Amino acid sequence: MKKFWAIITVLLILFFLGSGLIPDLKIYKQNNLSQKTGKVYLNRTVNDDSPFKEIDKKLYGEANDVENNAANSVTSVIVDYRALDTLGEVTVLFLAITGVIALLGKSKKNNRILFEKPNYILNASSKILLPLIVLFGFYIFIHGHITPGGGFQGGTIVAASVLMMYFAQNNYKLKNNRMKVLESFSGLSFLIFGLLGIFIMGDFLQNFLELGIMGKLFSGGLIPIIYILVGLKVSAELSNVVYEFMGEE
Amino acid sequence: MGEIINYWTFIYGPLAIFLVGVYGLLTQKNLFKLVISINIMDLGVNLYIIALGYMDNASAPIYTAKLAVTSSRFVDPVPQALVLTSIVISVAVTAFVLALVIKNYEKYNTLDLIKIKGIEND
Amino acid sequence: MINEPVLLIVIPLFAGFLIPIIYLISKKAIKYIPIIAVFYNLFVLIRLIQINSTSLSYFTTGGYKVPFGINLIFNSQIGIILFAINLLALIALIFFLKKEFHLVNSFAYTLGFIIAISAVNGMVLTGDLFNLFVFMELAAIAGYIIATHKRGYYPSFLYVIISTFGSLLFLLGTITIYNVSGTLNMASVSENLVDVSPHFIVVLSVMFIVALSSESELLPLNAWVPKVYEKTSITGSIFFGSVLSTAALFAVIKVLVLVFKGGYEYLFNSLTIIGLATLLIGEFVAFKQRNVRKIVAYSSIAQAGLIISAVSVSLKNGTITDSIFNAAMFQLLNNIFAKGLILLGVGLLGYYSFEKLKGIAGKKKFASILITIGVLSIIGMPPFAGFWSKFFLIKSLIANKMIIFVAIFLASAIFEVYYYLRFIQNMYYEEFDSKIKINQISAVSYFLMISLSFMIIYIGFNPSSVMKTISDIFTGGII
Amino acid sequence: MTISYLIITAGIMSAIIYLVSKFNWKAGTILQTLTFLIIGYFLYHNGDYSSSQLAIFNNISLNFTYSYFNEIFLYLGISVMIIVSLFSIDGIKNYQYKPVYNFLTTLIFMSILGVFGAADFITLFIFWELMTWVSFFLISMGKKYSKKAALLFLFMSMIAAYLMITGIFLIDNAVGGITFSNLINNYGSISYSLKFKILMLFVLAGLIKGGVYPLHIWMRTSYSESPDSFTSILSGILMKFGFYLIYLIGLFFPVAFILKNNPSKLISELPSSTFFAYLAGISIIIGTIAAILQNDAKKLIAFSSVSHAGYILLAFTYGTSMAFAGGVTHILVHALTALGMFLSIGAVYFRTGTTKIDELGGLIKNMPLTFTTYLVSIISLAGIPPLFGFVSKWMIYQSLIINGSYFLAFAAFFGSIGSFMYVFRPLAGVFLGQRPKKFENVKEVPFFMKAGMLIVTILTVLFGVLPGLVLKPIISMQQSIGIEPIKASLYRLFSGLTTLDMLVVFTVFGAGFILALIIFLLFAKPTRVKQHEQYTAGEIVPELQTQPSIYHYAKNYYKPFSRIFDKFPSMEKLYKKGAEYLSSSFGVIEEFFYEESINGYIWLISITFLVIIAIRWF
Repeated sequence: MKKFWAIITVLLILFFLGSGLIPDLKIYKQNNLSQKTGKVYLNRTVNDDSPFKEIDKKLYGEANDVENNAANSVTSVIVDYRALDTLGEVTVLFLAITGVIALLGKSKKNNRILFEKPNYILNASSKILLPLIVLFGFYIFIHGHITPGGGFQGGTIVAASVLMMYFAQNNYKLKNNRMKVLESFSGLSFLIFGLLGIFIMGDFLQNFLELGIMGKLFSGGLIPIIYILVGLKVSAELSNVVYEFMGEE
Repeated sequence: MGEIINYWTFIYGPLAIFLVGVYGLLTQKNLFKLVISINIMDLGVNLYIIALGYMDNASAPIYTAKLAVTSSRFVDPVPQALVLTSIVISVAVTAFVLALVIKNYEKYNTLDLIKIKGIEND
Repeated sequence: MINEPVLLIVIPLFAGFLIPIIYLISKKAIKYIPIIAVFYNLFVLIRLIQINSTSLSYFTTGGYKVPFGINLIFNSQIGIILFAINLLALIALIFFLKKEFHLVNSFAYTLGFIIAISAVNGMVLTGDLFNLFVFMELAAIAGYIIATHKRGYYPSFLYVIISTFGSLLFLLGTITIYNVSGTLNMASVSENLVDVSPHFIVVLSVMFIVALSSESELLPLNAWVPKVYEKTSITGSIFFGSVLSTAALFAVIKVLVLVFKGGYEYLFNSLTIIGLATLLIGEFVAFKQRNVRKIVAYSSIAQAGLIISAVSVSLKNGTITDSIFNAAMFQLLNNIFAKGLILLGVGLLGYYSFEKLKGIAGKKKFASILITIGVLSIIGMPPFAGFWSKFFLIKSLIANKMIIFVAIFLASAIFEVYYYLRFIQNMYYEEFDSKIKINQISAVSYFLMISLSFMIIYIGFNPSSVMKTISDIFTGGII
Repeated sequence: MTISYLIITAGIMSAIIYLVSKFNWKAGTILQTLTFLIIGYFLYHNGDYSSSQLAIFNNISLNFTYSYFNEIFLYLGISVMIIVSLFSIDGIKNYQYKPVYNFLTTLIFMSILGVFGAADFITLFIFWELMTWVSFFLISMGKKYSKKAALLFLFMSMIAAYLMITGIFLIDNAVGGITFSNLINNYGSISYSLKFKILMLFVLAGLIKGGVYPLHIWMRTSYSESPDSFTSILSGILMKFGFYLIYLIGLFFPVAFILKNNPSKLISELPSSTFFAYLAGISIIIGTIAAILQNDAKKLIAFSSVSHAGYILLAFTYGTSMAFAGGVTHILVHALTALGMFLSIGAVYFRTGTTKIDELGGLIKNMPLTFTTYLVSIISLAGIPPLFGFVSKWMIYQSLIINGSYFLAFAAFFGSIGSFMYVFRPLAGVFLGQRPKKFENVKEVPFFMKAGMLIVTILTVLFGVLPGLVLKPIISMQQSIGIEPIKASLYRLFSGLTTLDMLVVFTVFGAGFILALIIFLLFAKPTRVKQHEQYTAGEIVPELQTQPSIYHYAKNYYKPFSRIFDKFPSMEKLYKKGAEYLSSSFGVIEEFFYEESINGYIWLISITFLVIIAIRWF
């Protein structure tokens, strides 16, 4: 009976939510960018006088006078325009991992969950795959500003390699202290670059490097550096998560 | 007809997923299932964010050599950036709450909500 | 010297990232980092308050113009409230390092605490909806860590579920607002949110009401509060009672003022009703309690309800009714000190149930007197700070003809006075049970309590100066 | 020295007195008495009316005044505090928290100065609140059940305070300021309905504090359980705060303007005044009946206070110039007599450790001065000539008779007759009759307690003979606000009907008393009656009862009378039932909102969500 009422309630909420929102959400074809922040971010016209104007200059491969020229606009939003969010985000992850360690860390005695006879092929190939996967992860986050991907994605891939190692080899164990140092180090560097922005340019996390040309690896000023740091941090953090949950009493 | 289908897919779909999570929270008594419900809600919200950023005939907001310049060819990058943050936060919360579930199990030897509440109130 | 409010967020974060490295070198040395960081924060704040005027100013990050980049809002009044919050955080921190450091997983707890301070500052400062979400989550996770201390796993789990539910709704609302108004900046949202249907506004408002009620301890989502308060450590209770709840309330008020100020009457009416319901129910339930922590928890809920309803009443007409709003902010400020003092004092005595606190004043006279000052302030007795905030609130409400509001407020205040003084009476006039072990209270702890009660008495004798400094938080600025 | 300085002095002295008392409590109490005396002297010394400000707050200054309308109350407060403090030099010997007691009573003194000396409502409110929480701590120091009594006191006082603050801000809104003078000047601009609201709020607050019938519930326990010397302050002054408030509002609110046009009406401009007059009548009757039924001497006096609160309220609502003066006089009368009664009962408690009438008896031989004080006080309270109480009751009766109101006149006379019944019982039960064995060696109280009681006795007699001493400031007050003043000289009072010459009355009664004394000494032959011979008088012998107290003749003294009222609905029980119901419903609320499982909370949230949307939607 309770379930029936739950279904009714949920459906009612769905009705009210949906029909309240839909007429105003202008989705699909009507969804236009003309007055949205997203358009300004795409045009890189934030600091212009009239930021919503339609621009016609060519950016890719030429631009070097716009305010940030990461070819990947999503990256430019994450790491530059809304970089404070990203700082908070990596800290959330960092803190959550700390909490997990605090909860689980004491109860186990340096053991880990063992699996029954890992497959031989997996076992053997994992050692070959590990550097490749890590390399791929690094590639993802180093190229975050010009191709799809970035620090979080790359970090996850690196952490996935750790997970793979845990599945493939029963005697594998992550050296989590090193990971912690890496985590802290990259977090600190993130902040130091941010503070350098204040010292040099006057605003927190403001770019003070050369912007380069859009589409080149060395472009976008601080963006690739910070994304690399984020990537390192995320890979360290997620590896630590794997380590903690693989621990056993 | 096409419009209606799009409403269903773009708004009602994610909201329905979100509300499946709510349904789980309303009815489930198992701590782990509650966590799963929260995760389903996360999924719904993330889909909703992405759906709202969608535009017809537009591509991923990445400048490449091949595409012409005008920004109206790209989808809105902001929801995509936000969804990344949202995902990361939900991962963090999930990790923490799962650890909490483990500790709850260690302490009370059960995952049943009612039983835990009973022990807690004694 | 850099005078950027963003330092208030960055410095504690820096300390937080530094802690794991230091921890590997020396486990004891991490004690000193947070204190240095918070001291530095207070120092920065003093300078910021001196430099900034009373008008609201925006501080950009990343060098991007206001509605587009993430911005922080600051003026000297917000500085005062932040100062109080950071002061309480410092007190909790000093107490923690002195007394509870060795009892807990010191690493996670210290880290959680220092990052929580950063998050709390961020919540108060930020002028961006999504950024607020991030900081709220950060503070919430720090809160989870602090709440799990003393093996309170179930309350913590409850807190996580409820808080996550709230923040998901908040996210849903935020992204909807972005889709409609095209921006995430709180101030410009209200300008762009014009041609939408009334149903849309209702759905959006309800989303925000429910979402914000978890952090601000409002009714449908505040069930975690008493459970968490009860099960956490002394430091944790001060953190939740004085630091996090204040910052969350302020953040909620900021959202209401900046985003919804354009006369969403239905939203504010519903919020007023919910706030008053929270007030009444909080006081009623607190009336039944015989455990000081729970009493403070429920009374904290009630106070949150009062402040939110007063603020929403003041915003109802589309503009801010200054007098009510300022009185509510004064109440918020007073609660920080009074609640902190009570929680710290009772924590130092070491017991929470009425049974065990019986007659303890005979043994711990000075501490009991200080607790009494806190209690007398929170129930609004002259000549302490709380009297004036209640006074101004009633005055301004009656001046705006909110007689029913005043009636509900005063009716609940009678209950509040009753149960708080019952607790005091229990401390002074009952027989002390000689089996109970009396805790030693160190000079540092006394110093912390004395400084808090000094603040209360100072405000009690100087109400208008404080009122003047914290008034006009959101007016007279760009908005 | 203006009042603001006196208040600061009192505040500083409270700390010094606390420290001295910590060192030696007796020295502290003596210092307290001296402080009160000196402050009183300074107030008297600068006899001119003056106003002053205390600007420790930046732009909220506290205004004080020493003026025609409050001087009599100020002196009343100060003298009561001096007497009680004098009494306390020996009287607080058995108390547990002596230094704190001295500290808090000094704060009470400060709040009395503040309330009576206030020139604006905010100042009055601040010191009123100060008085509330300080009294709370003082009452809690008392006997076994004092904690509950203090909480009840607090609860009712907070209701009164909050009613008052609401009224104060309504005035602030209406006339743009909270000083008394501002109110007088702008009274005309307030609309009728607002006037009514404000008046109701203030009068209700005053009634709670003054202990008028349905709102009196805090008095019984607070009086009986609080420390004895504080009970005297409580009934002597603090209860009078309520009537001071009604007096003020009667004075400033309608009076100043109505009286000029229509001298016979005070509060009666508003329809509520009839209601309050009848309330006062009910209060007199119920207070009297309840007092008759009490066994504890302090509770008995508490209920007598309820009935006398009725008299004061009656006088104020009734409205003539004479009644108004009578009301103010009755405040003073009741302050003095209640002081005398509580001090003497306190003295008995000091020596015997009980105030239960049926445990005591025959103390007249051991404590003659205490007996005299009590006797004089009850004679005055019952309104028997030639003492002070007669004067005020005479004034009230005169105005009742002139205007002809039967129920009220009946109530007033009932109260007078009833008060013979109840005040006689402690007299007979405590001081006369058989003395229990264990109290045979009881001594009279120490010197300072005697001194305190003696002063009260002397004052009661003196004001009875020379009422002009008290009436003179009342007359000048009436003159300055433009009411036609009552006519009185030092010992003569004139009403429209008749003239009262207290000197003659006193002479006649004095002569009669001496005559009776002579007859008693010459012809009376006292016989000793054994206890078992008297307990059966008119009563069924309870079998198998072996407790000695059962045979005390004060036991079931008014049994036939109390049988009449056995089934009478009790207001206190009603309140108690309401409180229990409320308390259990709070439990249900807690269960519902805070003891659910997670599913329950989500249900709550979903339904809230739905309700808020749905209301707006349809």
